Amino acid sequence: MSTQPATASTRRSEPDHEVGSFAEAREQSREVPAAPPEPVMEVLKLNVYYGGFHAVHDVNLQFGKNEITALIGPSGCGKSTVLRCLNRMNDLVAGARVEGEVNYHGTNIYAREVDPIAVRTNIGMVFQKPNPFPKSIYDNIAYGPRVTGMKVESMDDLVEEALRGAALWDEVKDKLKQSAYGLSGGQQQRLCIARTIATRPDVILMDEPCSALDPIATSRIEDLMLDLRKDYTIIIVTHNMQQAARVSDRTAFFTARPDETTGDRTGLLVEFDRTADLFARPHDKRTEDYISGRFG
Amino acid sequence: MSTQPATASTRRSEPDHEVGSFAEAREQSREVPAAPPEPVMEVLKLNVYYGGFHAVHDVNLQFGKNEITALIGPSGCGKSTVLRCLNRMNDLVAGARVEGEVNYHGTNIYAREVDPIAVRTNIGMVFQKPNPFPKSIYDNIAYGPRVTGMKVESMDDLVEEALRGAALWDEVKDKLKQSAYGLSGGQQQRLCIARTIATRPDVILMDEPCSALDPIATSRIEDLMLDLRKDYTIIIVTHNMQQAARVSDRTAFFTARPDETTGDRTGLLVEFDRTADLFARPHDKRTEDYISGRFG
Amino acid sequence: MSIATTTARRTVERTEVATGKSKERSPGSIAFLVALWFSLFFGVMVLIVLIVDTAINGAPRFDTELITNYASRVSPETTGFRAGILGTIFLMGFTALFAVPLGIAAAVYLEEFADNEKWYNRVIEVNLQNLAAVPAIVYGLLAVATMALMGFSETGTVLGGSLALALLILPVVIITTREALRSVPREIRDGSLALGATTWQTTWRNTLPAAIPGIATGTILGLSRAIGEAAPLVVVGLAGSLRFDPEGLMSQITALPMQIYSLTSQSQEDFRVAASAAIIVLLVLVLGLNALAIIIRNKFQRSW
Amino acid sequence: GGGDAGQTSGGGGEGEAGGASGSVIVDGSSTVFPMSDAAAELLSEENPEVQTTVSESGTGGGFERFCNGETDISDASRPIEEDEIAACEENGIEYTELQVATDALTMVVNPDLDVDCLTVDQITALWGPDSTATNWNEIDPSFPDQEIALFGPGTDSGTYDYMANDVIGAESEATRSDYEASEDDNVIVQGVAGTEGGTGYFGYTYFEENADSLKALAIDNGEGCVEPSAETAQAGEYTPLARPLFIYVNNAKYNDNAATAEYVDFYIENLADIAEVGQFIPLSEDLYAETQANLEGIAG
Amino acid sequence: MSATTTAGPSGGAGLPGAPDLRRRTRPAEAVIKVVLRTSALLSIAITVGIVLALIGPVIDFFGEVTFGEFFSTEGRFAVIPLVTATFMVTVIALLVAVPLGLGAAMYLSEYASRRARKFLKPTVELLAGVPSVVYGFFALTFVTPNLLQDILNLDVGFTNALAAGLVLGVMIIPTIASLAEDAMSAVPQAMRQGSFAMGANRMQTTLRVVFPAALSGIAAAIVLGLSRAVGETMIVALAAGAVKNMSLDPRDGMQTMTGFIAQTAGGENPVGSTAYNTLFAVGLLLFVLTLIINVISIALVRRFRQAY
Ligand SMILES: Nc1ncnc2c1ncn2[C@@H]1O[C@H](COP(=O)(O)OP(=O)(O)OP(=O)(O)O)[C@@H](O)[C@H]1O
Ligand SMILES: Nc1ncnc2c1ncn2[C@@H]1O[C@H](COP(=O)(O)OP(=O)(O)OP(=O)(O)O)[C@@H](O)[C@H]1O
Ligand SMILES: [Mg+2]
Ligand SMILES: [Mg+2]
Ligand SMILES: O=P([O-])([O-])[O-]
Repeated sequence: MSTQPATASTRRSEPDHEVGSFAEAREQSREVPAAPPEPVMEVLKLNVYYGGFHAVHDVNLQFGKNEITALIGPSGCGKSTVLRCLNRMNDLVAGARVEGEVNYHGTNIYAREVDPIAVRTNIGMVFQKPNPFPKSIYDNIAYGPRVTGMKVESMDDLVEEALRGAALWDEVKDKLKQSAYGLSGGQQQRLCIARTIATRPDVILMDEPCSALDPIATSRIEDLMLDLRKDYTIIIVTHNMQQAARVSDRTAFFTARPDETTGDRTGLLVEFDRTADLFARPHDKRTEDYISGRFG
Repeated sequence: MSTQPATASTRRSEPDHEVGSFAEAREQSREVPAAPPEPVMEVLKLNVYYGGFHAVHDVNLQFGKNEITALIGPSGCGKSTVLRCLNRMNDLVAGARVEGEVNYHGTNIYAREVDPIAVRTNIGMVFQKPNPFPKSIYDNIAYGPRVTGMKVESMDDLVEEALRGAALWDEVKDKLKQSAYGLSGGQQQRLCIARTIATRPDVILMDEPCSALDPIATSRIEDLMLDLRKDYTIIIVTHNMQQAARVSDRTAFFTARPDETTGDRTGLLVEFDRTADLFARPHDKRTEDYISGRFG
Repeated sequence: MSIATTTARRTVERTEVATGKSKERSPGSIAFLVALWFSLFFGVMVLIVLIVDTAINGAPRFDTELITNYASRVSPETTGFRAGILGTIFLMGFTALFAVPLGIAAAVYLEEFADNEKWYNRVIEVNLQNLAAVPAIVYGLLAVATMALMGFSETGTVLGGSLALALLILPVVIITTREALRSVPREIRDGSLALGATTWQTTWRNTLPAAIPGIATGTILGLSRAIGEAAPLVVVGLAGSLRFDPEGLMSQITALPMQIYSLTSQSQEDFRVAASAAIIVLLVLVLGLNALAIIIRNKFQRSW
Repeated sequence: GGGDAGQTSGGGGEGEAGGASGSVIVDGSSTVFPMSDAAAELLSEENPEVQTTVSESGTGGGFERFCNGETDISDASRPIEEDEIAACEENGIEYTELQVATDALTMVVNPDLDVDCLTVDQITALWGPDSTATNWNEIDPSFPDQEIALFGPGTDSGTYDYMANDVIGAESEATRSDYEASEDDNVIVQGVAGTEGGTGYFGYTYFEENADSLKALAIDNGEGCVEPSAETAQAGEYTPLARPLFIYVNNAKYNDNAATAEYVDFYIENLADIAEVGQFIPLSEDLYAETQANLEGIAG
Repeated sequence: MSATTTAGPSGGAGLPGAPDLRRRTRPAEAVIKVVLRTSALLSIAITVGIVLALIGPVIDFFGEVTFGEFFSTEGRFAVIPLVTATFMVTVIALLVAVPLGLGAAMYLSEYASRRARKFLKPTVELLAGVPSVVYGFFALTFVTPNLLQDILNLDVGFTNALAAGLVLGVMIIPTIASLAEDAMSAVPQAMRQGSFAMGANRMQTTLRVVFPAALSGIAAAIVLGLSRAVGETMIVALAAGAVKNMSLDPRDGMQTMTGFIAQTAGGENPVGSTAYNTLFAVGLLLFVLTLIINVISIALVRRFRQAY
């Protein structure tokens, strides 16, 4: 660990070879195979445009079953954009246009005959800011099963199961009929996770699920993710590299490159690897700069 | 650099002693004395309330002349709140109430006979999002001198001087009469800095001045800060620890502690030290956790 | 930390995604959408029927005499609305002159200076919302009382009419101006104040100029409400008939909606035709003002 | 129409014939309004320098302003009343009453209804404040078995007052109130024409215009049924439904303001034409001579 | 880069490091502030003025007429028939305007693209700009004879509450639509995304998430529409009729409070007479009624404002 001084004018020209300083935070709980196993989802030559703006360029990715994949990169590099393409949430953004394929169990979810609503029932999503509905805790959980017309034997059981799954049952079991807004931020976020798993999805997407939470709530959600991995395939966007290191099996690093003519900053995938490898031995200079805190 | 696996359930009980991994990013350009020299500003037992909410508790700080002081800490810990107290911008927030003293060259700026407008002329501020006025570049710079009734020999010279001071002159000298909104984000932010120095302040406050900018723009602003330090006392809030490590002489680490009865998360100062020391040898466990990326 | 107990979870029952049909196009959804379309276009349909019906009735009188002639009782087939149109234009001018500066000043105070925590400022706020819903005719009564208080015995003047209309639209102007001011981002104000500008300097040099499109839109919409009002003008005693052009604040005038109102109770068919044609003129004025407001709003709308 | 607006000048009798300029303010009866308005219009064609404002606040409202000195001329569909005279006296307003036309109320029925003539008592039985009649045969057994549908002007019109006070003469100065009321005579025309047992009342000339869709009733005031017509009204035979219409002229304004004088002179000079435009029955020669004499009296 | 000349405080005292922070007087600003505050207080003056303008004649009125006579169902000064008529017409108007206004609001806020909304919303708002004289004329000459009598074959009077209420309803559609749209647009996008991400379609999202979340704003929109309907004059004066009628049959003509005011103001009663003063008594009652309605609506919004 070197702390030797360098002058401001020269520091940028001195390459820093001690990259991967985060890798120490990485604690692996299991062996991760070299390639994603039984890829549940696969992204092929994905390009996204917002109106005339080219936001994401030629992304290829595979997401392995029961793995946690983290998408990292500086602000505006298109992480959220890519994530939203995975369950067609981008359909709802005016002017957004998607090219390329996103295969889910072999079906391109952008194919004509695919119902985006059915896609979203299978591929759930948790957002950056907890966004419970202005309803009771119970109704928040029951919402998904109700709107999707899921056949449910006992809604009460389903609600309990979902809340247990999100490690929230004990905290809220006595106030199920109260407004979800009475919960703390961390509880609200776990409620949103519970709400998502209540519809029994296959894949869960999470866009910076902890960035609005305090350290304790964050660590609970991280624990929960590791637990949910047993049943679900999880894809998470995070700004916090340590978080990626702590929870994910694989990490994809994105960055944004300004277009030479238009100046648009288009996001692209720089490197995709097992998390341990990416942090310890980045192959790309940009990855190295980013994880060593040179920018971002 | 250890990458040995640890199970999820045990990792939190293993203290990680390899803190200060950021310190390597720290490049000192000069020797920093143990105590702030000729403190330009001094905060004494500062408490801030928003209505009934206790936002900041008992903060004491000194800001040394021609030094850069960074305020860091997780979201909501009151960094911006403290910063806004330093030039009485909090006066403008409905319901905000300040207790304690903020001395500027020995005068408490919260004293009765002090004119908050005079305070702001001496203590300038740069905001998170570049906020140029919807006017021409020239008029943006000339705005401050005009409203404060500064006696100016040649406004053109003053504008040029300020733009040169913010390292923007060469880029905009041919389009001074054009709207400031035509500039890129980074240029807009430097314009805001130029606008601030045009009124010849003594202290410049910056609230996450780079968080909306890309890496290249960020590095230009960082260079500019190091340059401005020659003439100004600078206080900067940043989320980016590497940035604090790169530019600041001293760092104050804040965190938020939930009140036992109300649950309000009140911000407090945990540690204030020379930047090199704070990152290399934090005295407090919370600082250590934060800078090692355990949360935030 | 309690970890989920449902680890023995059954395997996921995937629903087929490539169903070929979309839940967004289920019969219920489509029926709902159709209902919404109907709601949206019902009013517009009524407006079209109204305009077409009136235009057909008034078609024989779409000539220049309609606007250049004074009202005629002797020859109903060439009666015109010159006095009413000019009167309405005068009324609008003075109404704007009274209401706009006052309204902007009040809005600036409430938005930029007043401490919204103070009870009296809240009273003003609630009161404004109330005034916006007070029946127009009541403003006529108020204007009569105000005129008497100011010592004007002459009724039926531009002053009385525009006073009533100004009082009527003042709350609208204040409320829309406040909205326009509010939409100027906080950061712009902060930027100015942080440079040592006073609140007034910030308002005058930054906030107000930035809010001009919104203020203009609100004012025009207020005027377009005032332009069609007949009830308060009846109360302030505007004349039913005169045949000379207004000259100033104390001129006797009549107004277009009043002429229309009085013609609707005439027996001769020619008068009813003229009334229909005059309604089209009035609608053109109203639609013109609204179109102007939309153009201003869309042209100058800023995305901060 | 058209013409330049003249400048307002308060007074000065600078020649009677067409040369005057200034403003004239007329208010009062909405019944007389069409005549005064027509006079203003015809005058403005000859002399646009005279700016006449004609309003229709109603006879009572007009006298209120007139006796306050706010107006120069007040239109009236009835003679001035005691309290109004007192008000004028109190303010020192001297005035002259000029009859300008004759108005005849006409009672109309649906043309299909087999009723042709009503006595004054029958009118009261039909419209009186205490009437509860709902079928024509309650008015007179010889009338058809047909439900009555009443249409009439609202309580604020002079026409209503005329019916209530002068025809029915009720203490309460009111008619029955369970009828379809409208200030718009068209409403009454269409109501009566469209309803089998429909009946209503309004001015004679208004009936003339709609004679093809309505039937006018003759009135029997003890001397046999009298059809409404210009002749019977002028001759005073069509009672009590015919009434005089007036304008009241402020003497001082007439003498001091050339514009007022010109307006009134013009009005009376062209009275027959104006009455025609206003759809009233012109004065008989005798009555016209009387009006001219009264006019000459003002200047004296 | 040299900026040494810009160093140092700008204080007037000249002592480096001890700038002059003393409070300054800014007379121009003080004057401006007084002017601005006076303008704001004008709104209070207007309210007080309205009350004063109404109260004098009302006192005279109640010197002649007893409260009982005023608040009775029959007689020359009875106000209750006017109130029931106002109620009738308003209810009909709301029956038209609430579903259509909310439907339009839902479309604009949840279905229309930004561009479409930019054009559709002002189009709907146009309906509020059509002068009420025009609407009244339309009700009288088209809705009653052509729509109600010919097409729907209803046995309605020439003037009737139904036509007036229907047209009045059309007139307040934009008030309700526009405010309800604002309320629904203010529901955070995150709420919708949450719903869509659960597999809900747009209708479900609109009805089950956005609508309940915006309920307080929607309620306020309806209440404001209500007070517009209560206060509207010319439509009812022309189309509802000019005769006091306690009937609850919408096919009958009936006179509303505003209709009465318009008729009395334009009528024959001498100023100052008891009959004329009824105008002010009814006007004050109307003012108080709208005041109550608005206070309720404001309280409603305050109380139930969703803190998302
Ligand atoms: N709805 C939209 N319309 C237009 N441009 C958009 C939209 N959403 C995102 N963008 C742009 O697309 C680019 C990628 O955005 P995205 O939100 O995916 O970035 P991100 O990597 O998630 O950033 P962050 O870390 O800040 O969340 C950015 O330049 C952004 O401005
Ligand atoms: N205007 C305000 N009214 C009420 N509460 C406020 C206001 N501004 C800030 N707060 C609260 O005060 C606390 C401190 O806020 P502050 O903005 O100072 O935090 P911060 O450290 O700057 O956070 P961030 O890193 O997110 O900018 C937070 O809990 C915040 O919710
Ligand atoms: Mg994102
Ligand atoms: Mg902050
Ligand atoms: O206006 P009136 O003739 O009915 O008094």
